Amino acid sequence: MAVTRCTKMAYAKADDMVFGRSVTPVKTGLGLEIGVGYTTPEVNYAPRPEAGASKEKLIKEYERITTDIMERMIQIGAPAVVLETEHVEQMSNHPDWGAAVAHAQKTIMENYHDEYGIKCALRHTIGDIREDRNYLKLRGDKYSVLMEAFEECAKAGADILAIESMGGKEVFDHAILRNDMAGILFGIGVLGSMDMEMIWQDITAIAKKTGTVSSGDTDCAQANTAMFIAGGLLDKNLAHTIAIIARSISAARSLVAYEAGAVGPGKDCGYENTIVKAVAGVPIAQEGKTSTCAHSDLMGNLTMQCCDLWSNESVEYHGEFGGTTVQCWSETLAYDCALMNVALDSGNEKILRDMFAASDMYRDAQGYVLAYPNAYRVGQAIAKDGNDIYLRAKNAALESIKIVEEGEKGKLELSRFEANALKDAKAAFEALTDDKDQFVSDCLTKYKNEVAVFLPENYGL
Amino acid sequence: MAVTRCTKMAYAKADDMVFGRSVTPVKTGLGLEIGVGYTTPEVNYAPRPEAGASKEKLIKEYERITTDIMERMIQIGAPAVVLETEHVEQMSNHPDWGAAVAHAQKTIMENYHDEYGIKCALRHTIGDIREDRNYLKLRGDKYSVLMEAFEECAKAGADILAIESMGGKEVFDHAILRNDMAGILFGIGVLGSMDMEMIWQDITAIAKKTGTVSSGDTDCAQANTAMFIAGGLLDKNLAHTIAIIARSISAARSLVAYEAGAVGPGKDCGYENTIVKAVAGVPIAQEGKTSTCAHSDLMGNLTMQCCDLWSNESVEYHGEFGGTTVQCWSETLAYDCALMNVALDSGNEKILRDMFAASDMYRDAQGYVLAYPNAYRVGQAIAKDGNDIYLRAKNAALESIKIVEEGEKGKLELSRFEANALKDAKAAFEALTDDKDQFVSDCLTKYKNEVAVFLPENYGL
Amino acid sequence: MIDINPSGILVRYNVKMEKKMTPEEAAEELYPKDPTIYPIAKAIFEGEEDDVVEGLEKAIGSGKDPISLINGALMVGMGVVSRLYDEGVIFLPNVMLSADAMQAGIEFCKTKTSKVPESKGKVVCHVAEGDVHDIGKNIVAALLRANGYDVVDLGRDVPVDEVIAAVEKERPLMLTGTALMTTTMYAFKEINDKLLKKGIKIPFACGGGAVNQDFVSQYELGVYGEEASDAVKIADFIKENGNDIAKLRGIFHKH
Amino acid sequence: MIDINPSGILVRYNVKMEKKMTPEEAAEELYPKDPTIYPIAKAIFEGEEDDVVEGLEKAIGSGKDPISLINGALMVGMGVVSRLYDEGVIFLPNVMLSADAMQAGIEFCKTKTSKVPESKGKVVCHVAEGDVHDIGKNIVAALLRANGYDVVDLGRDVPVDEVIAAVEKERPLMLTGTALMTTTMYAFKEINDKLLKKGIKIPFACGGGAVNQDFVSQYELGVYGEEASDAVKIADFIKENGNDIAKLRGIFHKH
Ligand code: B12
Ligand code: B12
Repeated sequence: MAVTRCTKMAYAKADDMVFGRSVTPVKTGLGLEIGVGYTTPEVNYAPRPEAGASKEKLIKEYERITTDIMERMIQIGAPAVVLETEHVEQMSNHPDWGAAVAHAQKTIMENYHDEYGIKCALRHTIGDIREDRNYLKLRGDKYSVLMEAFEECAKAGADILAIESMGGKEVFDHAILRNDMAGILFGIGVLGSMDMEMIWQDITAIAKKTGTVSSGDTDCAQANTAMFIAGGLLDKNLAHTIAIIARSISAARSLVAYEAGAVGPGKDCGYENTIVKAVAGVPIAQEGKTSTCAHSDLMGNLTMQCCDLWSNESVEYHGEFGGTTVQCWSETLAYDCALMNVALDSGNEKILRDMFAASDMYRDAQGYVLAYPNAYRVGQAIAKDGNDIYLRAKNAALESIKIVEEGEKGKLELSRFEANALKDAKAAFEALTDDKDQFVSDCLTKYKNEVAVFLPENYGL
Repeated sequence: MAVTRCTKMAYAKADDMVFGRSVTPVKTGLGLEIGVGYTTPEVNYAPRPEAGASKEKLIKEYERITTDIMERMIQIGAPAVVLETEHVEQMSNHPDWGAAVAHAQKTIMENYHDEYGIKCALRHTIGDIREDRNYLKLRGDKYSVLMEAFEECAKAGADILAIESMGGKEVFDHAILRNDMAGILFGIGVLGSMDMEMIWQDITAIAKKTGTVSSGDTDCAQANTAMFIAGGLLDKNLAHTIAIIARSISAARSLVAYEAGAVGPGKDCGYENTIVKAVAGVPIAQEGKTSTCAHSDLMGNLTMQCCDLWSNESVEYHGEFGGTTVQCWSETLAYDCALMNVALDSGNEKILRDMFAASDMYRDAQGYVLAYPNAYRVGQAIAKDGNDIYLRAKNAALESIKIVEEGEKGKLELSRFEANALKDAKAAFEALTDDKDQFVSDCLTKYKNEVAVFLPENYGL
Repeated sequence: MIDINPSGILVRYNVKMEKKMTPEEAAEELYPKDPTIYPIAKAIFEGEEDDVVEGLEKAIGSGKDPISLINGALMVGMGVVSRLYDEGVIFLPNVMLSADAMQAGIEFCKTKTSKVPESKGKVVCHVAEGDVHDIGKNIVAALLRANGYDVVDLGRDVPVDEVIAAVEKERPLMLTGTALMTTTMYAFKEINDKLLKKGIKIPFACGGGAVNQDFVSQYELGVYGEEASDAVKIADFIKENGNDIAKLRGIFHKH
Repeated sequence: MIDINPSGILVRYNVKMEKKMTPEEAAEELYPKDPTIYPIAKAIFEGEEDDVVEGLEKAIGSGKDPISLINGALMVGMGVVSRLYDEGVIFLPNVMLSADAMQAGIEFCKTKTSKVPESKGKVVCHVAEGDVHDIGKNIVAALLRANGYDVVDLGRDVPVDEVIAAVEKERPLMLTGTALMTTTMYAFKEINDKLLKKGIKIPFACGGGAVNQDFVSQYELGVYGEEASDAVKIADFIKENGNDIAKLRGIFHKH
């Protein structure tokens, strides 16, 4: 597979982007289309702790989860649903486990589809198992198991293949706790992008071979870690202005999947997906106010602005008054989607989109940059130097800084702390070279020294 | 306190009704206003089972719940929140327990209000404890304890007083499982209304005395029971067309609180509240897509159409990935409210309201009748004979039947089963007398005979 | 109001799935052909007490044994009802009315003989102490009765010791418990422990809004049931396969 | 885009609550006045390793004991950092950089003497077996170190037996565990049981995304901590009040 860099925007202007529609929709699973004019709930779940005890127990658990969700969707009249199974480690390390789960789930989904005609698809997100206790092991034996897991799950019934890959994380982890901008850029923008280039060509080949969908990657390992560490308004572990810079850089990284042949839907936890959609035109999953079961963010509505699938990220399977958790959350998602679908059907999608965005764009710097008109601008900064993974990532960082600065002159309030962190970051990025090779060689020296667990051979360096 | 019957509509036309605004707003708690142009999340919760073991444990549990919610609201920047404590039986049977909980919660809320300026209020919903193992005991000793519970909680810090009263339930329970229309009408429309007339004059007097808010009642005991038994689209315990008739009748009943001096906000689980708001102009709480933790309904978005408070109904307190359940659900509610508040701020509230309604008005007969233009019509049918609690309830039933029949000619599909149940119900209601006394006397004879646990003296009959 | 095409927003699966046959047609196919039995079964299905009694009178007049009519006619009619309810052709109120009619029929038969009718087995039902939510329990009891079980209904808000006493006295096939509140369902554990102390090991089927499978799995005798009709299925299973709780859980614990 | 007035939609509580003083001003008020100590404490606060070492060199040159400088200067500077972090004046990266600088300072002092510095106590930290989420643990370890504890960091994905062996060897004040997955946190129970079998009763502070108080309450040694800084508070409490787990739970179990 060749890699074709994105150097142009898929959308002529930001205002053309809406939820439920994408430039290049995707057909998958049992009658489902993504991005053709309606949004669909994507339900995520984690097995109960005890369920990991054996392969049989795990399969049983996923069968229950699957039945519960399908049943509830029928009970409330939802026309479509996607299930996402994020592998627990056993399922990827033993590809036959993952495949058995995919098969069990798909069988149940087929029964519901046959009986009720409900449109549905199954996403399997393979765990990035290329890590041992001390080091990332991105290449070698574990890589083969990883690819085997993709292939076995695809053959067994998974319709949509995804991963949250970890390239660059060892450097990023060190850098993010130290406000080290070069390290953040190197970890996400350079190392992450390089690793993705490798895996996404291979995943796409597997998808082609198995007739499944090569869907995409998110920068969970890095941009989401930053977002989580930044936390809520009163948390004091990381400036939110730094978290949004990491996020903007991650768009340049996550784009690589599509350049290597993936077609979407981009995974839910990629808060960078609006930017990615602007550049690549692929459908995307998003999460926000209906994934509070999994985490808290400051853009609960905003993330709906351009989503094609709408997800709860993850919830542990257990009982509530209203049914099991997967039933409760899938129902809430389905109503959120119904609202968006009404808007699409009645021609009100743009006004609803704008209300989603307005709800959170002043809540903090992250929402401000990710609001679709600003996200579009970050996309432009990336596409402008689309052929240079370093430069485009740096552009993204600088553009996001510029956007926040502009925001501060308007309705976006920043704390003094956030403003200072932004200023320092700006200086750091402006001091960086424009030359990729120079940057990489500087970083190699620096991080081989500072980060004990950083092994350049993971990236063929 | 006198009872002033509603014989006119508070709103000149259905289109005047929106979420976040009511004809007669309510000021309460710490800086909060309800119905003046913004919506506010109302968070509900149930203590963990073990917490009931002692008074101390229970207080501690509610302290934790309160802190968790307030903390999360601050973390995401929510401007306001209401907490609703639905008494567990111990708290109403021992008014000092309820009062101690109210005090503990209010103290925490005051601290947050002082520190951050967050607007907030505390609703206590006293349990209707007027019941022993075999019979309703609506009058007598238990009634005194009930009123004491209201007064003690009000004095101890509760801002908003509510109850879900049970008058008429013994007859209703029998009737609903037998498609007995007269019994449903008698239980909800007559007995329920009579009991409410008594208790709401007394609660209002207590509210006046304590400077708190006499807020309202819902027909949880009857209309919600019907809705729950009716269940989802594939459930087969009760026709949804019958459930909506019970619901429409319940509006005539729940209105009595306001006629007896209550001022709102009507409680969340009153799906009849849109009708009540149309007639009485009071602010209302509602629940729907963000109360899936508590139950499933078929109008997740629709119920937002005219809400002033937006609630999760109830969730057991425990941990999830994203925090404790009360944190997860309060956050989701807060974003829902942010969306509505954006709409209000930008003048888009009517289009958003219409999208909420459109999402579910064809999902089943219940949503169809409760869609605000139709709900308004049911309100008119009630107000027309507002002085006759029987006739107005019967009117409500007949109007709802008419609305569903009209719907069926348009986009509302009914199953043959639902249509038949509707036809039979229509015949039953049309066969009923217009004379209240006649009806009551017929029913007394019938239900004294059929329902062993029905004691007319509960209603002074 | 805005105008939408609901077909893209929602699917009325109930309308889509509705059986072609009307309930009456479906029932007609299931009634026994015997001309003395047929009208009784049909009257049960229609929930017409008077017609049931009338049919029974005629059948007894023509020489049928009152007790045998209970199983041979009333229960057969009820069998039609239960089956069509299970298949989603008819709804609960039909079952309730039929069950009322069947009770009337049984009472009538009893007055016509000194023999004691045999039941499929005894079940003790109750709602947990402190809990007044009893509609679920009422449905459970009605469905059990409709399926030929002898139900001892202790009502709601039943003290633990009263449950134990009833079980000791009645020695039922199984015990059912309903709870809709997290604060009341803990009584089930106590009941379990007290039963075990007394060496009584019968399945304790538990359900109701607050109750979930994880909770019920925590005590030895517990079997979780989601739907009221599961109570009947659990009882039937016990009658046929004995009261092995692990096996029961294997079938009824679906979550 | 539509135009709104955000003030009715949301409140930027962080902006609203921000302390009037800049971090530097706040720190300035807290530095010790002693002119040999002051520059070291300040260099710690600023996270400048070189300045720390330079300050130490000067102080040692002027006759100060290297070991006493650890507690008397480095830890004092770090105390300023910890306090301002607790008060919300500075953020974690500052703490990390200061902690790095302090480590450099301690290493430097050690080269200047043969005496062994005394620590506040030993803590063993680890991430549960099967779990690679280690940022939370890294923060915990950094904050503990910053507060003068001697941290034995076993890393992530640590087999149960390795944890037990480390505890047996190190005999720490407490053990910490981090887990972010429901499937990995069960290792904590195993650790608990194995420690108890060996008669080791030390507090086992547990935290991380998946872990919650209810879970941690299920095993005897467990103490739940929500924030990384709670690990320090738990350790401090143990040092001052002993390792009574019930008491610890009384304070730290907030849910
Ligand atoms: C970042 C992240 C990752 C990164 C981790 C990077 C790293 N070096 O840690 C990467 C990408 C590697 C990753 C991988 C995976 N992840 Co992950 N990940 C997350 C995410 C988004 C944020 C976690 C985080 O860093 N939070 C910020 C840190 C600072 O918080 P923390 O660790 O909780 O620590 C804080 C407190 O808890 C406390 N604390 C921590 N420990 C202790 C100890 C004590 C004693 C005390 C007092 C306090 C304390 O201090 C900290 C600050 O206050 C979470 C989402 C979530 N809701 O948590 C998912 C999440 C944990 N991951 C999840 C999953 C499923 C995975 C994968 C299996 C995904 C996959 N299919 O590949 C793999 C796991 C591989 C493995 N075998 O472990 C799930 C787990 C679900 C489950 N079953 O339980 C989560 C919950 C996401 C979700 N909602 O689905 N993930
Ligand atoms: C109707 C209702 C009432 C009615 C009950 C009428 C009646 N006669 O039962 C009234 C108004 C009296 C009432 C009162 C109260 N209620 Co109430 N009520 C409800 C509601 C809305 C619906 C319950 C219902 O009837 N469902 C329909 C029936 C048919 O379902 P079911 O009983 O679960 O039974 C089905 C299955 O579970 C199964 N089943 C039942 N039992 C068994 C047994 C076996 C063996 C098997 C196999 C199956 C099975 O069969 C049935 C059909 O398939 C629920 C909401 C909810 N989410 O459940 C709240 C709810 C149960 N109530 C609640 C509360 C708090 C109360 C009050 C304390 C309120 C107050 N503050 O006054 C009081 C309780 C007083 C008391 N001491 O008990 C809470 C409980 C929360 C908690 N802590 O656990 C709930 C969950 C509402 C909420 N979300 O907050 N309530």
